[in-house]
Amino acid sequence: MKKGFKAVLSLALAGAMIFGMTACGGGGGEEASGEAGKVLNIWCWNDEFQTRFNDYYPEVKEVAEDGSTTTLNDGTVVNWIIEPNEGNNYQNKLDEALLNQESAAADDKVDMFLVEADYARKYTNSDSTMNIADLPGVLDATSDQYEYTKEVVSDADGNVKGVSWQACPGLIAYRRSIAKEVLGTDDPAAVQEAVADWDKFAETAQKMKDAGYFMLSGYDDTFRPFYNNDAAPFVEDGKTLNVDKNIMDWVAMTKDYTDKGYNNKTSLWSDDWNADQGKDSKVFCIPACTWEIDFTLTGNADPDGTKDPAQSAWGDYAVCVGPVNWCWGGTWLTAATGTDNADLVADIMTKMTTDPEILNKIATEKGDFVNSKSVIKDLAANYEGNDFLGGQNHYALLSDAAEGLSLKIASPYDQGIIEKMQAAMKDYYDGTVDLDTAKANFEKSIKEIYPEIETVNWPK
Amino acid sequence: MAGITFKNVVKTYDNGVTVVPDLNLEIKDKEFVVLVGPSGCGKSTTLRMIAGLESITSGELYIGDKLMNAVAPKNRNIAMVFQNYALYPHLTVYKNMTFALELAKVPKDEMNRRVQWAAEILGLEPYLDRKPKALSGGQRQRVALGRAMVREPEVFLLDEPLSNLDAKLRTEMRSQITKLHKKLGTTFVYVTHDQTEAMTMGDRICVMKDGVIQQFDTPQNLYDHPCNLFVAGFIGSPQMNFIDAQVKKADGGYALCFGDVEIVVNKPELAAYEGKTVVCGIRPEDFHAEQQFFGSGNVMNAYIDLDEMMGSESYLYLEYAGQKLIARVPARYAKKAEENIELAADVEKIHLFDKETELAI
Amino acid sequence: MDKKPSHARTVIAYIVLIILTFLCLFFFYILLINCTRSHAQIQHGFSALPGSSFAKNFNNVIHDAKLPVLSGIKNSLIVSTFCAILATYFSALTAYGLYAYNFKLKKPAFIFIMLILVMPTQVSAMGFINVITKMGMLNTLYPLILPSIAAPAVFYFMYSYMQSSLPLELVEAARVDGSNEFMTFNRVVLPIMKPALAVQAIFAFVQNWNNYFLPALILQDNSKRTLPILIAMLRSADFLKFDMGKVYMLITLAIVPIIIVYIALSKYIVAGVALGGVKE
Amino acid sequence: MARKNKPEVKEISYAKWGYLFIAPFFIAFVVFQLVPLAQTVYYSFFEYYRSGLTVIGPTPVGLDNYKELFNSDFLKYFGNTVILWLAGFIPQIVVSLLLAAWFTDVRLKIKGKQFFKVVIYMPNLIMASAFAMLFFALFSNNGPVNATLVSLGILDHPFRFLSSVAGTRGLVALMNFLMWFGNTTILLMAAVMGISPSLFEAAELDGCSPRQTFFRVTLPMIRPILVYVLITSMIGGLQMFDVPQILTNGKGSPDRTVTTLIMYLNNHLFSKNYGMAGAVSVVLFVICAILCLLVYFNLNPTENDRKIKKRDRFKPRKEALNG
Repeated sequence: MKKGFKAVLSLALAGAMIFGMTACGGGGGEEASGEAGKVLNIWCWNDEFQTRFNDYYPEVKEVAEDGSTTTLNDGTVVNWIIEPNEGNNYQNKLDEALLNQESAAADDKVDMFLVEADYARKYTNSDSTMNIADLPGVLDATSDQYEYTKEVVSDADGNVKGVSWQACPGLIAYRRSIAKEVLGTDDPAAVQEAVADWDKFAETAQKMKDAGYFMLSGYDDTFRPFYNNDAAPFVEDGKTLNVDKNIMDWVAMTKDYTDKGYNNKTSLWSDDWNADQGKDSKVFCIPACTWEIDFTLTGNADPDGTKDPAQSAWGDYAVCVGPVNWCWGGTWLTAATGTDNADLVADIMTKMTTDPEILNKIATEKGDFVNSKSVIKDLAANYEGNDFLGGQNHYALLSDAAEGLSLKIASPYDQGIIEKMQAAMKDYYDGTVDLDTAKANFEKSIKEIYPEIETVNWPK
Repeated sequence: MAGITFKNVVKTYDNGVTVVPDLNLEIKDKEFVVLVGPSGCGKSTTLRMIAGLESITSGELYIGDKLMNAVAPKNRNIAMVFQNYALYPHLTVYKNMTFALELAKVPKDEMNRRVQWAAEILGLEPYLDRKPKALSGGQRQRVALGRAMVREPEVFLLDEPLSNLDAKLRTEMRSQITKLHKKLGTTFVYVTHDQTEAMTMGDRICVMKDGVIQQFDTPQNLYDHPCNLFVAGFIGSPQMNFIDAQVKKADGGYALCFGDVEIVVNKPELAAYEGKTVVCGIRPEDFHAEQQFFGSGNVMNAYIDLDEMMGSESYLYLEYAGQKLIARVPARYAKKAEENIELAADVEKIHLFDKETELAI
Repeated sequence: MDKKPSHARTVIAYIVLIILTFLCLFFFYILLINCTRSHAQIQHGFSALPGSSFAKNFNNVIHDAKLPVLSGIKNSLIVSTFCAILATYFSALTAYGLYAYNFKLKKPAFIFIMLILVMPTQVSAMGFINVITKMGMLNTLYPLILPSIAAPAVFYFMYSYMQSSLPLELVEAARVDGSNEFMTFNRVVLPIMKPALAVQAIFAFVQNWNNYFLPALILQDNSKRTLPILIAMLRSADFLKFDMGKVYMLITLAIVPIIIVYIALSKYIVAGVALGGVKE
Repeated sequence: MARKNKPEVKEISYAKWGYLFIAPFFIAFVVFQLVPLAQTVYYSFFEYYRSGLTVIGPTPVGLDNYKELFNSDFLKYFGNTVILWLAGFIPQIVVSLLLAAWFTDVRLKIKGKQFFKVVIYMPNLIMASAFAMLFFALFSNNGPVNATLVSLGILDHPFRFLSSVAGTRGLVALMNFLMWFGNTTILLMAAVMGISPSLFEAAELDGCSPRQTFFRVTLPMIRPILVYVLITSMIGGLQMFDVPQILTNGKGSPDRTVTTLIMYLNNHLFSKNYGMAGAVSVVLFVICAILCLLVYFNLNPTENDRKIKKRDRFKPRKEALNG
């Protein structure tokens, strides 16, 4: 009886398994349906590069209706894999894919993936990204690009591992109508005068408050200008995290601004932060870098795309450099090691980040600050002005500023660190906790997200 | 004084069904009245109206001399024993019996005294610390009784309390309850569908049908002088035989003729029925095989369909003149099935009923 | 009986009931209203009247590659349906095994199941991910379906239902009639268990339709994701930016199918829940 | 089984079918829960996580993970979980008992019972993540709820629900309450209806007011169901994740006062820190076991039937007897 019973038992198990497998065979789902041609998998965290690629890359034949794939003239299907950035989600999913890059089937391999400044170093220092030098004809085409955009994606021994089509100098975008009402003029030079340094910035903020306006929308708006001018990266040895004095200045200033009612107590990307860029918002200005103008500001200022100053804040914005030089983010294209379409990747890189004619179109139509000195010089001279910014030629303002930019302070962990710093400090600004508790909360969340970081040092 | 009086009481349920059309009933103090009748005859509803568990659609109910219509059950000084005992399963026997007293804020030692008194009468001392589910049916029934007793109510209401017990226990409990009534001296209102319980326990019995009182009288009167066909058929087991008989004038009264039997009875009232048929009621025990009962014309020779030997006597299921009859005969006269037997009806014990009105003549 | 106090209690009862009904329905009312309004309208503020951009929002959501709603619904349906089937069938089978047969390990087996009944499944999540990765099932729907064969809560319901409504004589009668054990189970026991099976199938379906914790850890790429994950992705900043109309629309798509099924079957479901209450 | 010496008595034993029928359940349990649980416990004694693209291999570190766990805020998160559970559970039980009493009280004759039952049960079916997302959208600083409150003049400026500790916790508790009170009400109603009506009549005859009947008869009678609801709700409470996770997008903000145990576990799992995740899981496992045994034994009525409580015992006092 014993032996027979075991056989029956294993039969039942097998039965259960098979029953389970066949039953949801359908669950497997089939791979992206591409015709015979190769498949190009591009990983990114939003559709910024995707829109520019679909609009300006010459080889594009047609774009799928739901925007998930783009088909090129030679039949290759570009498969866009989009994962949100927040909470390291993009990085975790990307790491998962890169880790089993070898075992993945040809069409599943990651071919190209985008990185942001905050975690560029994590990938450029690893061997998951190819040397741009190995890609035919790409490196020398980047001679005209701004130095800082190459510096941040070079690995320890100087090989450039990524290219970007844009540089992102930071600036202050302000409401012309409010400037006229409070400062008497909306001329960028005069407004720059009023915000030339942080003291003047505070004076103007007080004026705004007296006039019933907020100087800023959220707590995190002024983070980047401070962070970008830190003395050193957050983490250098992979074990200790040094919080720069600059960051604590930002904390002190923001707490002061909150208590004085200079800001509207919102958080970056929250829906009331977006609403503060709308037509009837009481917020005077928002520190924004060039990609933000097209990607966030335009969308929020004119949600229904009317392009009509009467119905929206279209044309009511203008820009000036602001108290300090800073830059934020930017998107770098990197080629994944082991990609099966290396030359196509190379061609995309050269065209999208160095072809002057494409870059010019991106700059004029999308308002990006493109990563080509010559194109920028030409725009600074004779660009008739950005309609959204009420006809202002912001390129003239920024062309020399871009030369001095630097991202040497970037570290592989910045995405997580900045996010956790902002979250922890929010409770402090709200008055829910005191500074020490906020610091302690920051350290706890760092321990969860980056186990390898053991100690966190705060400036005296 | 805890008599109970119903004056033109009507009970109609929400769905419009009138269960008790127009009840007029008077129960004297300390009396043991039994409400009996087929199921759905309104006897339980009547009891529940006394308890206050059913609202009275119209008419007046008095306990003692107080109008009770709007009085809450707890203020009517009555106690009730439910058919399924309704003991609190989560409380011990002791707590079950003191539950009402605690609510009535009876002092502790008074409570103990009453429980001890009731436990002694009902023989429940060994079980006071047990939970109901650890008791037998009989014991549970006695706890239900005890719970009612300790409240020393003016009126004791019992809703078919014996129906869940086995036959032997039922006979034993019948006598216990009757003894209890004598001991407590309170008014008892007892509902049952079992006519033997009614006959043995009640001082007076109220036979009900469709909410209407058929007859309210002592057991003996009900047995001997049923006022209508229904009461006659209901009281007595096995049931009375009903035979359609022709009424003919005969010397010394009127003759009831059925089959080849002619029984002469001198009942002047029969004058009105001459030539018509009347229902003639004869109880099984009133058929006799003894010779002294054999008069002229009242002997019938019936065929025995089936005989049920009960020990001291036997029930004979007869067929005579196309009608089915039952006779109860002492064992020594009994005969086997498929034989014939000569029987004579005891003339004094014959009941006569009008065929249309079903009333006694 | 004294009429006055119970009248007052009825009034209080109705007031409380109305407040609770308001609490239960108010949020869905706003949801349904806002999913018909455009982003700008929503930002302006609350309005009790529906807007006109239901179709626009619906299109936006359907055609948004980042939020593959249709594949989300498909995946959720597959997982929930198969979980419901496996959970109810195998729980009934196990309950029957323990109810109708006695064997040496019967008591320990029952106690063992009662112990795991109270143990939350998240506790073994970490090991679970490792095990299914080694089995090559990461990023597939199988690991969300197969474990529901062992559903202690469903088992407990089936077991107590059997105790109350499956007389063993039936099984013996079937044996006398010559049907083997497995056939008896499928042809005699299951039909009797139909009310319990139906109710538990609905509960298992709803539970898996709403499950977020494990799927979020297991399903990596968009085409495999179930609805709760898509909604959770909505919460992260990148999506909120532009269109609250889309947000409300997606939530509606996630909730409305279950509500429709519920309203259609509400009598059975409510009775089913009540069934659970009369176990003792 | 020891070989019996006398010849094998050929009686039909169905035992093997019993084993066969319960086999799939136990196999699925072993494969999908027991082995993973064993692995979880095993890895909890290792430092094993992935930092970016490099995997820091499993190196045994003994109890370091547990040490680190206890000087982290684990107890605070346990506190959060219990607070969030109780804040939702207590109103749930109170309201459910109230509704069950009212619905089953024949005196009150509440009309439209079926409608109310259908409505109050509906939130239970809603996806927790969708509910949380809906609440996030509704209770955001310039969301509809604030707009309504301000326009009705109840508030002069929008109340920042998600920035206040009480606000966020209140929302989580409200959601849990709404999602579960319908289910509990229906369960309790069924239990109350299971009590034989003559008990209520007996209680009424004994002089109980509706309130006394509820506390002295109804409540004790439905105790088994109350124990069942308490245990299942406690398990649900310990597993609370979807609602707080999505409402605060995993941050448990403000000040991590809404971070529950499973959220803490999820943070470690998400950043692939298997060592710490293992440790958290094991401690959670132990807590669950203790709580369940605690509740199971001292609240389950059938167990303590035999030892009748002291004050119930009847004391026959000789002198009180006067026959």
